[in-house]
Amino acid sequence: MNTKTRLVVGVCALGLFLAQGGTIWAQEDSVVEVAAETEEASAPITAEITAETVKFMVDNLWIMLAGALVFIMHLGFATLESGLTRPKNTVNILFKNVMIICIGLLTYALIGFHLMYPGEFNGYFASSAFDIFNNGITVAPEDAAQTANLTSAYADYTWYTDFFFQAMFAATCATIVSGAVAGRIQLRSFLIFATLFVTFCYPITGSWKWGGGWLDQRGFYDFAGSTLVHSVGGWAALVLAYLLGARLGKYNSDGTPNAIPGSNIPLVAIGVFLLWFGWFGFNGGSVLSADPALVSLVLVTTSIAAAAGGVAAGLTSWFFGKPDITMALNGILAGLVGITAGADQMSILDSFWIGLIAGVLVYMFVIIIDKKIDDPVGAVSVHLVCGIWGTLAVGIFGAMAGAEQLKHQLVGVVSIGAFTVIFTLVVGIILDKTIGLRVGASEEQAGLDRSEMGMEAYASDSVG
Amino acid sequence: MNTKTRLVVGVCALGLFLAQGGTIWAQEDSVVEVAAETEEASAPITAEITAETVKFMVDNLWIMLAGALVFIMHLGFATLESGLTRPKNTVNILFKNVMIICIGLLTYALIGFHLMYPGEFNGYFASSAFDIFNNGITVAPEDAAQTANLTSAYADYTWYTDFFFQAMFAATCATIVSGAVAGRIQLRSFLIFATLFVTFCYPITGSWKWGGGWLDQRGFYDFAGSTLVHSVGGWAALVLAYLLGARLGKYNSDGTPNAIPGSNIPLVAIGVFLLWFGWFGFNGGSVLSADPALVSLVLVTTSIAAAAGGVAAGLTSWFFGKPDITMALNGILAGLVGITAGADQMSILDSFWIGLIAGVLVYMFVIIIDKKIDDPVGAVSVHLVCGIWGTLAVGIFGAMAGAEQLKHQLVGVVSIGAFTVIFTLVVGIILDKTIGLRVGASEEQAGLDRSEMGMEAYASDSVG
Amino acid sequence: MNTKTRLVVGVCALGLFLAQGGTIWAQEDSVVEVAAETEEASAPITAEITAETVKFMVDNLWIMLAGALVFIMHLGFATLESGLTRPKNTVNILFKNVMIICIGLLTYALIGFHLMYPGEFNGYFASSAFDIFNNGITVAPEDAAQTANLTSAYADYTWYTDFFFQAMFAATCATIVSGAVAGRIQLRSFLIFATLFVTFCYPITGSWKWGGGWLDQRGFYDFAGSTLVHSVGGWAALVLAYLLGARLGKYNSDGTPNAIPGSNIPLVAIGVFLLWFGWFGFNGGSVLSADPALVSLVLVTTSIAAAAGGVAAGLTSWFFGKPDITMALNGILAGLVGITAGADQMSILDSFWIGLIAGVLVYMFVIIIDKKIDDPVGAVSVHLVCGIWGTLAVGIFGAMAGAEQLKHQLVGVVSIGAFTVIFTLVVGIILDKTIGLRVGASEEQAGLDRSEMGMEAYASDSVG
Amino acid sequence: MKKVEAVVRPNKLEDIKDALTKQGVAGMTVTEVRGFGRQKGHSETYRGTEYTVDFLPKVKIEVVVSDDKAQSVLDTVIKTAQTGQIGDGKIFVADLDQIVRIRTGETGEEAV
Amino acid sequence: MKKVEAVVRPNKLEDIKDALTKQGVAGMTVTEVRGFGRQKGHSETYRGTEYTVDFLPKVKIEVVVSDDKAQSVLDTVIKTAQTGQIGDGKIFVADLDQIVRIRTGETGEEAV
Amino acid sequence: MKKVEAVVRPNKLEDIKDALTKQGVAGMTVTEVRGFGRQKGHSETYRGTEYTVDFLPKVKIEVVVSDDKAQSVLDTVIKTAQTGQIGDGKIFVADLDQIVRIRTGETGEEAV
Ligand SMILES: Nc1ncnc2c1ncn2[C@@H]1O[C@H](COP(=O)(O)OP(=O)(O)O)[C@@H](O)[C@H]1O
Ligand SMILES: Nc1ncnc2c1ncn2[C@@H]1O[C@H](COP(=O)(O)OP(=O)(O)O)[C@@H](O)[C@H]1O
Ligand SMILES: Nc1ncnc2c1ncn2[C@@H]1O[C@H](COP(=O)(O)OP(=O)(O)O)[C@@H](O)[C@H]1O
Repeated sequence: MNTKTRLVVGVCALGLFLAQGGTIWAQEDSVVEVAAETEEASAPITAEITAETVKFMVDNLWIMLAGALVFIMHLGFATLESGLTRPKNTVNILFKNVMIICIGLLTYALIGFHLMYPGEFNGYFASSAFDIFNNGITVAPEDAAQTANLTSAYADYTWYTDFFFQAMFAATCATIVSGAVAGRIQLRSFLIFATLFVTFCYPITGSWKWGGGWLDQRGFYDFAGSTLVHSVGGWAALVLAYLLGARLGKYNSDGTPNAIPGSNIPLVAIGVFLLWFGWFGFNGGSVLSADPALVSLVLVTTSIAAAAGGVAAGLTSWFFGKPDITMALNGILAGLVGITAGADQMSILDSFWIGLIAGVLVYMFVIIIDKKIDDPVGAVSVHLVCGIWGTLAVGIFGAMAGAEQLKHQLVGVVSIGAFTVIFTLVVGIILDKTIGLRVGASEEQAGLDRSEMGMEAYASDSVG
Repeated sequence: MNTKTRLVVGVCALGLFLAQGGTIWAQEDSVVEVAAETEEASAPITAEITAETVKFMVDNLWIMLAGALVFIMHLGFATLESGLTRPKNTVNILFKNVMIICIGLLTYALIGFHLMYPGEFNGYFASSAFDIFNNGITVAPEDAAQTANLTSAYADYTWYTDFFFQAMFAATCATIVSGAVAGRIQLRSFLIFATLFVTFCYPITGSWKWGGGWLDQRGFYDFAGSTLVHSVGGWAALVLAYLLGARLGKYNSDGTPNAIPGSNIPLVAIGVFLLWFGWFGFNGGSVLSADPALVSLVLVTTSIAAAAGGVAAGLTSWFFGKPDITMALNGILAGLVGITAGADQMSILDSFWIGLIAGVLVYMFVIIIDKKIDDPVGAVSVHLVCGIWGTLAVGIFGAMAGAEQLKHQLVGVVSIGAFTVIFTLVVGIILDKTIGLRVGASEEQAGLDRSEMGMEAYASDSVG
Repeated sequence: MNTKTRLVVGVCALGLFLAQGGTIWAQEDSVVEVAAETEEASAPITAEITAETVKFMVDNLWIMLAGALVFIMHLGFATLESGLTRPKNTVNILFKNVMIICIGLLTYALIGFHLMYPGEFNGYFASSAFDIFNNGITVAPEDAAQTANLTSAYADYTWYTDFFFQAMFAATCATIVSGAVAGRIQLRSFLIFATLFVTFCYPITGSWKWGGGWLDQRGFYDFAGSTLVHSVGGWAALVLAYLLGARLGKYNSDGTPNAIPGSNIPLVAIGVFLLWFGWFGFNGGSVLSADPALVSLVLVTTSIAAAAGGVAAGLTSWFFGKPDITMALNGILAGLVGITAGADQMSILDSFWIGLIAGVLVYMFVIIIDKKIDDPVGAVSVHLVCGIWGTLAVGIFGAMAGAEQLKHQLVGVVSIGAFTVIFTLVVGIILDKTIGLRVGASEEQAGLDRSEMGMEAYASDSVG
Repeated sequence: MKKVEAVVRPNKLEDIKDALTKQGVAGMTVTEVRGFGRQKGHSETYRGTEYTVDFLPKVKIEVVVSDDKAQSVLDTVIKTAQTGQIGDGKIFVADLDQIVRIRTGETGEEAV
Repeated sequence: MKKVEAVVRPNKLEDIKDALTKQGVAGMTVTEVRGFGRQKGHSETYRGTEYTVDFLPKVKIEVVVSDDKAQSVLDTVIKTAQTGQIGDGKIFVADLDQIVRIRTGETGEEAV
Repeated sequence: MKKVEAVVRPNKLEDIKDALTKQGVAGMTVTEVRGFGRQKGHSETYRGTEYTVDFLPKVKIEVVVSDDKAQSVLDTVIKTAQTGQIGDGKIFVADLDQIVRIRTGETGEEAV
């Protein structure tokens, strides 16, 4: 307790000190700051209510809600992954998912958002992007220019809304990885990787397109992130799963794979339904306004692709044996990932085909990949394979279809893939050589919940 | 793998072929199409922002959100039903719920929506309703007239939003059935039935009222579907459960019922809370605009009825024994179903009484029905009994109360019930005579998860 | 069945009688009522659509959605608490959570809302507040003045929306208590306590600030309820847990505590994610309008504090042993409770520190409190300790920081705490002396699910 | 005293319990187990990968009875659990040295 | 060697384990079981339908000890598990032919 | 006939099953149990409070074989389950009076 007390007192003191510093420092321009935050920012709206200011309110409301929907995807990933892995690793995988969203939000506020969006990386390290102690976590509107960030002068939404939506997005990217490496990665190595990934890798490749960078200028199109979010997460999942090797017992001595059934199928279903629900915000919010025609089109293409993917994967698995619910659920995710790149460019029939093909692809690739790489939740098949498929589909189906566009899409897929693979390889190998990537064999056999977490996911009443 | 590869290649080729066809064909009027979808449709809004266009945005936003809320009801049904049935049938029931929403969305896009809403069925098969390859899944705005479908000229929401909301609604109807037939129906028979049900039965009876058909003209009132959705689902549940017969072991040789306790009560609670949450969209969205007075009244009547139903069923079960959480939860659903027909017509006190009576009714009918018909989740008591109660309540309580209205309500209940019963009987008997409705006794005893799905819902670490 | 039939007939008859009475009585001014509810209330909006009316729609829409989000927090509490307690008490705790929201909504409509908001309690029992049969559950707009309650003349939202949002809030307060007393309190005693608590205690202290009472006038600030909701719930949790004593087996004869691990960690994670999700409505809705700058600021401060709390508690537990997911999850809640009092007053950096300190505090206090008081879910540490911390933080961090404000905050914390403690003590002791607070030892050992509920949470297939 | 241990199909438990109770058996203990015998497991597909489910769920019923009653218990279990299909299960009978009723401390036949 | 098998109330497990460990018992195996004896199940209502819960949750503790220690283990279990209420449970003692410690391959008394 | 009861590490189950099947063992019954022996539990922290996990998860494999095969079954289990670390488990062998195949009613060696 002594150490603990000291720790707590220390942290509190530090906080108070900084806060006082902050308060004092804020005193200087507190008139501006407080006003900006509470009165004046909203002043223009209450002062004169015009159709424009109200439209700004509606657009902003939708993007905030979309951010909340994307947030709930993190719960979807958490339950999906813990349902598809064994009970002895459940607490571990939940902990990873919980930490990723927390860490992701903080580092995205500190660095990622600045790196990605004002497109600072495109300006090659312009100073302000890394002036993290002033612009960093604070993100407060300190002067008149920044106060404007809270009005429609900034966009169809406020600067804060922008951060809220984008930060929720960013963290999903890292969460994709956690399922593929379940059951054998060291917790600390994973958390370090995920932090670096969401802080640097995702914002850098993201800035190439959404930050207005070179891919954007070349004509690459990725509406809501089939490539920028999903295949980026998928590549990292593939590389890390490869570096780690398979779970013990996954492959027989002759190289044939064993099935390691998921521990809780209702959790898997809960996860996929929540992901679909969240995807309404993921894709619908990517319209970046509440434009009725576009957002409603996007919600319909998203749903039809998900439905087609689910039906395709479910029926395909049935055709080749028994109806496999985990395949049907992966098929829904496949359809969602597939439509993401062009959700605003497709007719309903296009989105049906994109989802259908994604559902078949995910069925095939889950089986193919399982022969060599141990990916317990099918993250590579869902996010990488269908992420690529969806990105290319923008050149094949819908309003932008054409050979030229297909080439742009390919360039995007390859360049972003290459960067991500290299980033993951470098960080992964460094971690492996230093603190190690993988837990010991006996820890793995006992289960990470026992060895790393010291807790069981499902305790019974009677037996301690 | 060879067959698999061929299948996949085939599907992809087909998709690409159709897509190319589609693209080429779209080329002709691509100027119109693309423009309609991305630029021009939103053009009128960005061109001149008036209070009217912004009101359209708000209304449309609310209906889109309501659609998303109705979507999450499918997760609610999935967890509710898998919690109330035995663990050996959990994967099976989850698969059914997952497939229904997927299939439902697709067939509703193909046929159901056209059949129900433009009221084509009322026009007795006007050609365009079945011109499914042009108007069908495509639903793209191909000409000027249809571009208007994306503006307020169509309604307070876009054509796509309309589809999104109504399609989510339609699928709930089929999901109601799956709980009542749990544990003994063949998967394929159920899926065929559900597909036909959501494609034909629901849209046809639905068009009588919401498509502006004969019941609507007579004065029948059903705000959000106590009859059109819930009792339709409930009738089908009753008839199919009757055709199937009870689960083995449900009744003793002397005809007395045995209790077959649910396997996972937390899942049941999750299900009911999510259904209540989704019902805010189900009833609130049925206002079909974001009208502050009406939508907020509806949210309050909905909540009060749910609360009264929960308290009534919970206390009643306590009064006759021990407090039964599954009854309390069914009572909440009973209150929700009961208020649905008149949620916009009731005072708060009315909604309290409607919910309270629904809660007592559901307690009584769960017990009564259980004596003869095996309905594991109480679908008939909740959706049929309280659906009828709620529909009649419009003639007894609230703004429309009166003998005349009560008569209209009765006509609606009976006519829609009769159609649904006949539809279900015909399809059910045909299925029974052909591929069979029910699984074999040994499959049933082993559990559908083992026999039909080849997967366990809850796998443990150690024993294969 | 005879008694049952009689009961049901009785209830129905009573309902019909009252309804008829209501209808007849409503007949007199039905022109006003129906009109108010369906046509005229929305008439001003459809009549002339101005930017003002549309702004009213947006604001109202957001508060309605925020109410729905707060509603889902009840599911969060239900799963959190059932995951952290033993399987033999799961049904019991779910029943409590289900009943609280139902009862809470009804009594809040009957009494609480009137007591708290028009600030009637501040007017010391002005007659109308307790004229519950006219103003009570009915809450119908009976005359012109009340019809105005459905327009922007009332607020930025309708009277119904106000009730919807505030009622969802109120019930959370009682739910906080249920976790702390899990596993040993009599169901009926708990329900009586919770009903009185949500009907009287919460609205009375609430009216001191949000009803415009004396604390409000003195300058006490509590944006969304760190004190008014969370510490009020936390004090009641502390007092009741103290009155009840610990669960059998919690403490050894030498007074050292034993760990009683939670039964279902995925449910705990689901609960916390849903609570965070709901908190977007809890804090974001407390802006009481859809003001883009303020609401988006609040969503960001809320998220950053949650993330900081989760990281702080997670890492602290890791530092002192193994990474404890229940601590990380409690840390997220701690951050959320902490930021609630000043979510609209803080910069992002402030909210980071508030969350961080809350996370460390919750870690420390869970351990300290566990030495003496048995609080299975950490409700006291999360809601009381961090509720106080968050309230004081308004005087330390952010736009209002200052010694004067800190004093106001202290006065609020102490006065509201004192009232709540006395209320809980009095009601608790009376219950203890009359019907008893605690179940018998053998009931407790068998588990409340067996002894009080007669149902198991997780039934298996084979063994009855 | 004998301990009769029967491994049977889970869905036969109710019937066996009823039959034994009717015949005066005063107690039994039931465990959920998994096993295989002649009835081998079967091959399943999980996410496209075949695997064999070697063990099928069974229920183990343990009944302790006095020596003279052992045979009738055996007969009852056989009669009730038999379907004629493989997978019906097995019965093992073993001798017990001693048996104690904890509540009273009675031992031997008294304690059954 | 003897195998002492005690079926007891779940909440007595901790105490029994502590008592036996103190007395030098080197190992034990615990299984969650359900059972009935004099303590019959009780009737419950699920969704309005009555049913009998025949089997109550118990814990089966298996302890293998050398012949001479069997009685003292018996006594300890009886003392610790007894509440005097029906449902206290039962103890069965059987003889073992052989016992092996897998790690070392030791057999007999050595292996206990 | 002998009943060979082995309490082993859960992750050894597959291997033991394969080895025994290869050797012609016709059936077995598996139960999830918890236990301790030389391998004591370890202390954990739950929400800051230390507690000891006394029992570790094990798997109990019961194999009934004719007397002559008992030793070879024993040997196979030892060979397959041994890692040399404490926690490898134990094997208990007991004599059976009788054994019945329910499906056919066969008894004795026939029924194994
Ligand atoms: N030799 C054995 N040793 C232990 N348990 C056995 C043995 N044989 C069968 N069992 C148990 O009995 C159950 C039923 O076996 P079953 O397939 O009916 O056997 P058979 O038809 O060979 O008699 C098995 O699942 C297993 O649990
Ligand atoms: N004859 C028996 N055979 C097998 N198990 C028994 C027998 N009698 C009792 N048990 C087990 O012991 C447990 C406790 O029995 P209890 O009701 O205390 O028995 P009694 O009071 O008859 O001694 C039962 O739940 C059951 O698991
Ligand atoms: N004396 C015993 N009685 C019953 N079970 C035992 C006994 N000793 C060991 N076991 C069982 O064997 C398992 C493995 O024991 P282990 O620690 O390997 O024993 P040791 O090293 O002492 O031989 C234990 O978890 C327990 O289930």
